[in-house]
Amino acid sequence: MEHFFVNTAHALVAWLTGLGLAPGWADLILLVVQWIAVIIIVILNITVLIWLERKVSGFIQQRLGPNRLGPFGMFQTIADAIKLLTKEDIVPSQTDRMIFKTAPMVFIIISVMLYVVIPMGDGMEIVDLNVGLFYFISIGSLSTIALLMAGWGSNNKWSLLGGMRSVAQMISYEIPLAFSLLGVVMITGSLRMSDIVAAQSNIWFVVLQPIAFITYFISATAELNRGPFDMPEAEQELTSGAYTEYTGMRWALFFLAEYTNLVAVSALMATVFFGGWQGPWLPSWLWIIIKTYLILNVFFLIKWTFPRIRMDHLMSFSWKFLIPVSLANILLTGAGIEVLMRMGW
Amino acid sequence: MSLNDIVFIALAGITLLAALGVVLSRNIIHSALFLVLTFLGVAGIYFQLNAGFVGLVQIMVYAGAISVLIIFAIMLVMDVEPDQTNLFNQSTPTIMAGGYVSVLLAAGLAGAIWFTKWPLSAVQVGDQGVEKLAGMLLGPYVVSFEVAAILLLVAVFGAILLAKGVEDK
Amino acid sequence: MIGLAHYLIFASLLFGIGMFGVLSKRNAIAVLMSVELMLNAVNINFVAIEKFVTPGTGLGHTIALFVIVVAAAEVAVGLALIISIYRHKKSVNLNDFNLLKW
Amino acid sequence: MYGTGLLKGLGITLKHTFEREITQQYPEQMPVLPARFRGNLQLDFQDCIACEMCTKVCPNGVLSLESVRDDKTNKKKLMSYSIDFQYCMYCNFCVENCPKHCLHFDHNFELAAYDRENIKKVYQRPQELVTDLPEEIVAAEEKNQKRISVMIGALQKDAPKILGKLLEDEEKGKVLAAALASDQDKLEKIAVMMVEDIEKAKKVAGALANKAAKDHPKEGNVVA
Repeated sequence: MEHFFVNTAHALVAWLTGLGLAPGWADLILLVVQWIAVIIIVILNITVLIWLERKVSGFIQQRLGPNRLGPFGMFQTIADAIKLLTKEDIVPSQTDRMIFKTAPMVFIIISVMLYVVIPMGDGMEIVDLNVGLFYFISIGSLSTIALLMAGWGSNNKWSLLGGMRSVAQMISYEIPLAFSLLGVVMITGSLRMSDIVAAQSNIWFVVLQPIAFITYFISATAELNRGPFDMPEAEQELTSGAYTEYTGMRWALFFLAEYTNLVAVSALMATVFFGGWQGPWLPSWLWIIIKTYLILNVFFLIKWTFPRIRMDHLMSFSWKFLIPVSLANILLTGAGIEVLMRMGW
Repeated sequence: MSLNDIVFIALAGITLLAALGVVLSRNIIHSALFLVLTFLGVAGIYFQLNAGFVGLVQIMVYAGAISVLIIFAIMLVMDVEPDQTNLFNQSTPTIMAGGYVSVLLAAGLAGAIWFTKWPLSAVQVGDQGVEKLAGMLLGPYVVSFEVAAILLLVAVFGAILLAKGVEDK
Repeated sequence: MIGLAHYLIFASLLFGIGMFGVLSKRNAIAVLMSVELMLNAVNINFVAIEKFVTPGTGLGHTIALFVIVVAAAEVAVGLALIISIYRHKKSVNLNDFNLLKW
Repeated sequence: MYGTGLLKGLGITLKHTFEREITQQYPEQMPVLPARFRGNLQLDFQDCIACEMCTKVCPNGVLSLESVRDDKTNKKKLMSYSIDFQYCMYCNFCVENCPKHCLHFDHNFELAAYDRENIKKVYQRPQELVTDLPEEIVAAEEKNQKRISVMIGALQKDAPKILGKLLEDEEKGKVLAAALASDQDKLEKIAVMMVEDIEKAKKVAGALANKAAKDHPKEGNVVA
């Protein structure tokens, strides 16, 4: 059970090379297969996740949530997807067509690219980059472009305002996000994901780096444009911001990409702060799924508990509180490492 | 042709086309988005050259931050029809001269590069990650590193002061 | 077989495109973007030479990082200047910036 | 300390997550309504003395009734009672003012209907109570019924002629007869109207004839 996926991958490569393919090409094919598998898993996962969020939000408000289609309403998301697929695809006449049409695709591509470095189990990274963590941060920073494209391309004041807001917010919160991960990197001494997981075999980094964890959690929520930081969508003020003009499948792509980002950030959080795939008894890939889902539930709880905060408060919270705190955390971590090294650890 | 060659040709083609898009677009927002594509293509070239960290810095700083800065600035100074924001100079001689100089320069450089005997190293080293870079930046180049940090700080202050303007008292 | 020369020629083509933009564009921001293209072309040279001529030293990567830092600073200040000028002249057309004294 | 309020809020939502749902699954699970909930207005036909207290007190003119006077006992007998529910605002005045307590609201709140006609609720005097009426009224009613059935028979037999006479236009009569041949309900309604109120019948028949002419313009020509 433990090495099921790894063994399958090895078998595939062995079979391909047995057919007379050069090892480089076999690896490339394996890479493509892995990526397609990740995309399929992500999309299936998200259908479950959307259902789960609606269910959890229902429970929080003592409702039942979706319960009409299938057992416990599990087919609700599928019905929604069919409805969105069959909807008329409207491109408003005054939009910047090229930008308008490419924005959702860019967004979803970027969010799927995040999964390349996340270890889904023991030895189950698609690519174990030696700068894995940094890859995650810098690819994540690209999604601002997609939102800006959506906001600009729609040729609509609300969309542009929403796009600008989300970009301002995401750029501001990227800094504490990166800084909070730096503490972990300083302890591990590596940006490689497998090293970070291996360094947590004795103690999770959430214990060693509680401040970093909190700053990461807050800035990740803001980075994902999720409540209570969902300023870019802000239905009541901006009629859903950058997504205002989108309908049908284009809108669904945005929605999908947001959830994809959410899962990626949660999986990263599980990897960096909660010991990754390590855990007793169960197979490693099951552990990371369990941890990710627990973190996702915390995200749901937070979204459905707190009211949206004001834009200027949001920005000043990042610049005047989170960044100094995360910088102080780096200083503290450095001092701690130095002291422990002097003491002969 | 190996896989490496195909990847290089594809990346270089995309990058050059996007760079042409930057220069030839009539809409400056399109130019800026083509610029993002160019940056991403160049980052891909870095990855191919076993410089993963530099490529990621390229993505983060250029594609993630500088291009957003440029787009914000464009939105702040835009007041005409979007399709006429990024025109060429009015006088044809200027364009002609510019094109002539650029083609000459690129051709001259390319020729010089092609006919130069480069002192190629026989050693092949893979991606070394950040350890080597850290050693360089915090070892022999630590002063430059600190100066660069101060430069960034000064630039940020200067940019804020310039963009904010002097308030009337 | 792709070697150092191909990378450098690619960089010089990119440099040429950037130069054409600098010389022939009217919009100040477009000129700034073309300058960025040229800086990128130069960076490719550093990284390519690091790989093919001095592998394993990290020298080219270091200089490339410095170039990126300087480019970031340059863009920030340059855009601030453009915005500041725009506020006075209500234009970003470089042909309008022909006065020698403010 | 900062953040304790946030944690408290999270605790509250978490607590509610595991409490029992208070949603009612409406179509399957009917709500438990309070005793004095005002749903549909019901009338006990038998007890009504046609005093018209309810129609007088109703602020929106929802209620109307027809009655006849029994000369022997000098009492009114209710013939029909209609409730035009679309105007009702559930003020309860009718129920409060009914001296015989024969009006009451029940708990049925599913009052939506597809068209306005169906919102109106009409109580006709039930068959077993008809004998309770004064003789001449019963006789008149029987005569009326007879005339209606005769009229229906005649219409079924020779519709174009009768309708032509009614409309004073033979062409129109033919068209209408052709349209009504397949619609027994409408035919009977027109027959009732012709017996009870000839003017109304003329109007309705005219409208129907025009509509029929519009729907099937010059059918004969098309066939030819």
